Amino acid sequence: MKKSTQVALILLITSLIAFNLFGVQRFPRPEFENGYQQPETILNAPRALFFEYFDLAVLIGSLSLITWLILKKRSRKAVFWVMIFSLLYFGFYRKGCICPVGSLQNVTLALFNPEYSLPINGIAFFIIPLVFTLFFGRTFCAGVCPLGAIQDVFALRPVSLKSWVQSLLGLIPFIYLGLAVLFAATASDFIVCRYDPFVGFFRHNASFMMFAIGGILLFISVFIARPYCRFLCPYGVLLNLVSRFSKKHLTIAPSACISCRLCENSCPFGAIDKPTGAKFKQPSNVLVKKLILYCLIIPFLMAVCGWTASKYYESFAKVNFKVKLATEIMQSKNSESEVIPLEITAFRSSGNSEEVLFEEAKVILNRFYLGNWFLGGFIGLVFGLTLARLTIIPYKTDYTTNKGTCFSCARCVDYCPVKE
Amino acid sequence: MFKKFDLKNFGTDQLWNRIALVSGIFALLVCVLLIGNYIQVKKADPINMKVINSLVERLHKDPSDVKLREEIRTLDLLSRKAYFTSKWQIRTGGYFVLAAIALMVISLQIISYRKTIVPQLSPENDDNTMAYRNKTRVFIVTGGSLILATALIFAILATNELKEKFAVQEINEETPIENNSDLITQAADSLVLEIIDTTGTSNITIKHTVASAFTNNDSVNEKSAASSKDNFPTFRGPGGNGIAKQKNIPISWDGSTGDNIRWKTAIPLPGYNSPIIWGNKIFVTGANTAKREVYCINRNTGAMIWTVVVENIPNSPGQAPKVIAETGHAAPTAATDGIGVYAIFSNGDIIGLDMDGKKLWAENLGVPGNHYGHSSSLMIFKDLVIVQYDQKTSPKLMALSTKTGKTVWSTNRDVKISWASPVIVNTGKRTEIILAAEPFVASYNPADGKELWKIDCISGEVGPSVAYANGMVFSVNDYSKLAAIKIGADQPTVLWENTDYLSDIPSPVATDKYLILSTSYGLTVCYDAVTGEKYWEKEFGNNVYASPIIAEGKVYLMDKTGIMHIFKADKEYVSLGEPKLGEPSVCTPAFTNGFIYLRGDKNLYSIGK
Amino acid sequence: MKQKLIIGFSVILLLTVVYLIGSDLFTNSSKHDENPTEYKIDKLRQIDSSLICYKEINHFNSGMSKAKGLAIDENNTIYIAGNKQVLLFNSSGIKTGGFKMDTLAHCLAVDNDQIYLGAGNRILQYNIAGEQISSWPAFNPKSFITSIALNGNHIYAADAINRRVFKYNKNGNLVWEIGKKDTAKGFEGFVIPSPYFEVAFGAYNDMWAVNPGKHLVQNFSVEGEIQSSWGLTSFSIEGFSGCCNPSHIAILPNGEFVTYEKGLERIKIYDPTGKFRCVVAGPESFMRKEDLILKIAPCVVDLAVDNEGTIYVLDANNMVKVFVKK
Amino acid sequence: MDNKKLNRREFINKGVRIGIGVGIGVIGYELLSRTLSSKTVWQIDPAKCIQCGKCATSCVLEQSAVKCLHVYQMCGYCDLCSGYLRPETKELTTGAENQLCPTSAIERKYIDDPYFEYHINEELCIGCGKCVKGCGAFGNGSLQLQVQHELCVNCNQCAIARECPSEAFSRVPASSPYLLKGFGGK
Repeated sequence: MKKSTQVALILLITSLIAFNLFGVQRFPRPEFENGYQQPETILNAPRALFFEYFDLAVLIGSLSLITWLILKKRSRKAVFWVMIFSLLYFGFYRKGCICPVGSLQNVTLALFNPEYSLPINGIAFFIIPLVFTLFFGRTFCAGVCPLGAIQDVFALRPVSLKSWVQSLLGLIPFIYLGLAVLFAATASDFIVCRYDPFVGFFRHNASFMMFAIGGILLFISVFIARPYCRFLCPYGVLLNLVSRFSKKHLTIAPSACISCRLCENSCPFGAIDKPTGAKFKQPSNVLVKKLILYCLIIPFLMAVCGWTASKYYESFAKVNFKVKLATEIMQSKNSESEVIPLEITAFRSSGNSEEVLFEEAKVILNRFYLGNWFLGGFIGLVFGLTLARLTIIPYKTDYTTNKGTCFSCARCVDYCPVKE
Repeated sequence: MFKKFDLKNFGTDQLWNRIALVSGIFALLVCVLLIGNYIQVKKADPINMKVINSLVERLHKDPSDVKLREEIRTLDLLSRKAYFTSKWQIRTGGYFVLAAIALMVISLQIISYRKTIVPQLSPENDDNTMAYRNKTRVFIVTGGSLILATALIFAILATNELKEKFAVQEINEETPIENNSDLITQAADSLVLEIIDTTGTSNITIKHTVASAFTNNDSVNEKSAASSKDNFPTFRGPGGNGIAKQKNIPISWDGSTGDNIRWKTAIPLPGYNSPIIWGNKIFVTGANTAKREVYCINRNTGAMIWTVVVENIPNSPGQAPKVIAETGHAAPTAATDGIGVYAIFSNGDIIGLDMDGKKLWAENLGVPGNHYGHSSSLMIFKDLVIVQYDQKTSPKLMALSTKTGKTVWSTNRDVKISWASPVIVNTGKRTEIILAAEPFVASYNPADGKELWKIDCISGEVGPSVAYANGMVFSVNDYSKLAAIKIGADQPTVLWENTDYLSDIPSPVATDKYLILSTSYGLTVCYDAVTGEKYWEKEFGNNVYASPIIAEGKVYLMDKTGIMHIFKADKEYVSLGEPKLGEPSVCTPAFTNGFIYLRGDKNLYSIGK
Repeated sequence: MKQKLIIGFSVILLLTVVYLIGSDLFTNSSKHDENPTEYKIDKLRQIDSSLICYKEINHFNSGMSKAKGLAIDENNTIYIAGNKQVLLFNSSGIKTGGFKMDTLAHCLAVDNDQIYLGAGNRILQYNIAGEQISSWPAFNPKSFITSIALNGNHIYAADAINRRVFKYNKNGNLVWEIGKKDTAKGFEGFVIPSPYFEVAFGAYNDMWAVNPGKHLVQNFSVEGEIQSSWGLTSFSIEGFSGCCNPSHIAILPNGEFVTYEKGLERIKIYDPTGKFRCVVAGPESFMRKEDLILKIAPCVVDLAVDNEGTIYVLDANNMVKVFVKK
Repeated sequence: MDNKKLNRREFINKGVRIGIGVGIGVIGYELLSRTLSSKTVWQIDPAKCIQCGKCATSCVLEQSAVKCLHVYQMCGYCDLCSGYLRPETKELTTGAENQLCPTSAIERKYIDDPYFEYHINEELCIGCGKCVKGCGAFGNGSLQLQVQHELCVNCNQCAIARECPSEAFSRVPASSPYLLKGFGGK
């Protein structure tokens, strides 16, 4: 990789000032008699800010391009090549960081912790794909996201999943999202980044477990297309929700659908809704009854799930470094074991007060308690709404893409006999 | 499309298939090699480092060993080479795998690209939509409720106590601070301004932590109040007030069948003192005329951790004093503050041991002039051991330093001999030591021993300690009376009194609403704490020497035959169980969360699962 | 059928992934791996307790935030310099006086109620009431005075930056400087890698300077001629370890040397010939157990002895610890 | 009737869309109002670093981005360099048995009696911090562990930071990306 842009800085003036407090050179420079020149410590500057903006420009450019290719050109081939580009640029060149999927957590952390602020790039990477999705559907997923791209190239022998399997597995991302938000809001961990399965491939390095997870997912991708996007990705949840209300969206047929059924099995992601026709039309009184039923069930579900989750707040909180440390310190006091973990030794040696640590840990625990209530409530809500959605069958006469789950990959377009 | 070059005509499917196959196999092979390499590196690298290190150590002992030096150099070179080679291998291998997989994917993509799209019509009927949706619903409902049910079960079983534990730890934190300032004070008798400052700050911290721990006006010793979740530091619980904060205390067991008995450990020497608990350690004492011992027992296993024989104490009398059998030589319960454990015996020997049984200090307070035998238990306030020494001549209340055993203060009391233990409570405004002996119930400032108040309301040979709840002190003695004393105002007043049922050994216990009083002849009575109205009385039929303790709103009362009477502290007598220990017992129980510890005549029991 | 198998297999794999992630997140894998490259400094810091021949009898807080220098006068009054002030204590640690000034002094020496302070590149003279008597011009703008000693009518200042000991008379006039390499007289010059450079006077008005880069304590005549030197480079107890050691010395009335060695944090006694005698205090006196493993910053700031042979140690927490013979 | 229904759905869609748009806008505005002008990068605070060796093993990169930096201005050029030589070494030579560095990444060069220059070969340095501890405890502390920004990929959550027992990692502004410790600094 070229580092031509890297600038070698000489030791910063500020640090020189630090050594020269009181106008004294504190470190007696040896008296060299042979004219030896002291070398300077070379400090390489980080990637220049310009390139961060360049990344942003690439993101906007590729998003615009792919949106245009999907909605106007309706070309799967072109989408494929943009996808390859993104895979190479955001994936292998930029090593998978920064990505909108992870930026979700930075945004959460910033929203919950006023003292944390994130650079403009972090905000932009979170918001721009959402805005594009709001207007044009999930074109970001189609070919800009490197995580989607790496799976998509492996989608070689896709089989279609039964819709109930898909619905069931489709609940996982919601839980993952809830957890990611909880851990980010409590400033505990960025779990989406920690368990990003493909970033290891982009960096040619990861722990064995992460390689294994990534490898398994890529292997699954051959048969179940894009498993991470469909059944894990927490950012996908947001895009899914937003996309349902998008202004424009990829359609299978450029004009009216002729219901030829040719596209029925074209979607590897099971995102084509079949026409339901008049026979599933439910009388409105039945619908109202169901609606009332769910209005009662959902709050109950939320309460039960919330209470259940709230009982686990301690196990969740132990993900947080401070809580973990406080717990370990407490255990070490009660146990007679001689082996003291390094963390405790480091903490004690740092001279910080345990009292303060315990106080902080307690605050974090309280946050987790509340957070777990919300998490449980959220999961209950998702379950309830999923059930409700399944009872109500929308009236449909055409083959259409499911605006929520469709990745706008434009595969189905090639199957449609309507070309104009 | 492409005119000159078209993938559709480039190579045959068969060719691409073969390429894909070969590159796939290659990638797999390299992958396996890489994993092997990875495991090897993980294992091998640190070992070499260790070998070299040990060789170098050998060389340091014999610097002239040229051969050894050469060996180290070769080994070092080899291991470093191996390290960097394997790193290189992994890197290169990684690129090979990447390239091979890329090639495989490209060829497979080309094959699929060249396949003409054959739209398939799904054979399934449209009607399935509805069925699928129903199926989905069923699966979500069953799957979801299964998960929820398991989660719920575990949620109910889950104990969340970290928060409280942290609070406990915070309180315990104050001890080192005190130590520190103490050391400073001792070091420089008259103080530099700055030092006073330091002491001042630590005082403020202590006050602060105590205040935060007392949000609900708990009526127990400050320091132990917070630690009560885990520990049971003194007789009748923290502060000696008969209230335990522990939860999930078992209500059924059987000593003869071993049912719900976690362990049982024989205590070598007899003693009527009760177990006390700190962390994983239980302490009891035992003594006969010849020998006095302190025992430390592992709370989880019942194994004896250490035994300390209390001997060679300066001024200790050669002969044990005469005591009656019902008191014995080790009646007072020991006390612990997590730093040390402190025990007193019938001959006036008092000892401070650290948690590992190392002697911190020991002395003899003078053989107590007591015709039954000294029985008042020790209490702890901050870094003081509180000793009630109401003996025949010069009765007094003393506070010894937990660190040195030196008397910090001593207050003479104009009373007759008494066998009651001090009770240390926080009355909201301050912490007081409350004691009962003929002729009065009196309160002392634990910091300096100054008398805070006293009220004449008791007489005779006082055995029961007082009980405190919600601004009320309850004192009782046989052939005297039961008095409910309202404190808080400048002068305490007797709110109500009663002479129907009087106790001479078991101490009463009180909550905000109820006063539970047991008599040594086995009758238990419950009064309204404020009005003195009697709610119920119950005859157990056996003598009772142990004091009742309230935990989770349940009263635990051990009778002399070893039957534990568990009933609700409520308006009605509701028995919750009468489990048998299978061994006579006169000792008050001790608790930790989920467990109860009982001392019988011979054995110490841990009950609970 | 085959398709169903593939789906089933893939779904199970997917759930395995979910399980793996979940279990990794929630199982508290507190793996405390051994560090193969650990530098086991705590082992080096171990001291045979039978070698310890002094005991701590007292300690007191200087009440200063950046205490730097410690000195004791002939009446056993303790002077502590630092944080733009000088404080006086009696031998039991009770503050008896002090004054503020406007510079941070790093070292000081006291004689006849006159206080000489080394503050950067200047020597300042104060009387006990806190009045500045004189301020001598800097010999060199880059100088950094790390130690001052008084003898008779002369003041000796050790300058770590210039690697010189300067001898002044009481009017501030330079008498001589030593430190120049003089191979003819067998003097190699001072090697001073960091600002630890001490000068002290023994009971017989013998002048001693530390050559910390060489682990030597060297004796000079009042004319500045090198007389003798002693010192051994070793991690074992008899020697000096690391670089810039001994970083502080003081000389007892009986001519024995008290040395402080940073890094291993040990204070030791050497007899007048430079033979190791015993240990005053090991690292345990200044460090908690955790610090023994991790702490690498020096714990002792300065040391001094009174005319009864009591050793006073100023530590990095601004505490003075007092040691006497067992 | 279908048309009406369609229109209604369109209307609802539009309403929700505007709602989401406003929501995104509000979040964006809120965050932009306190955004950082510069980006931030990970760095080690040498004052907190305890040289536990996790930097060598926990980085997501195969060669850790944490390297030992040599601040020459602080170096004493000692012959007996406690960052270069093993403790208790008797001979001050470059022999493998005397070298502290497990990968021999420190190069020693004679300058002038008795001074030696020490140079870190970053290709070989694995960032274990052994020399840093040796130099810090016995010497001037001129060897310090720092994240080398030309190597660091600036992960959203630094893997070493998560493992760091002394919480020495933090994000610092990219404009001053190194945290070097002066003498006696805390």
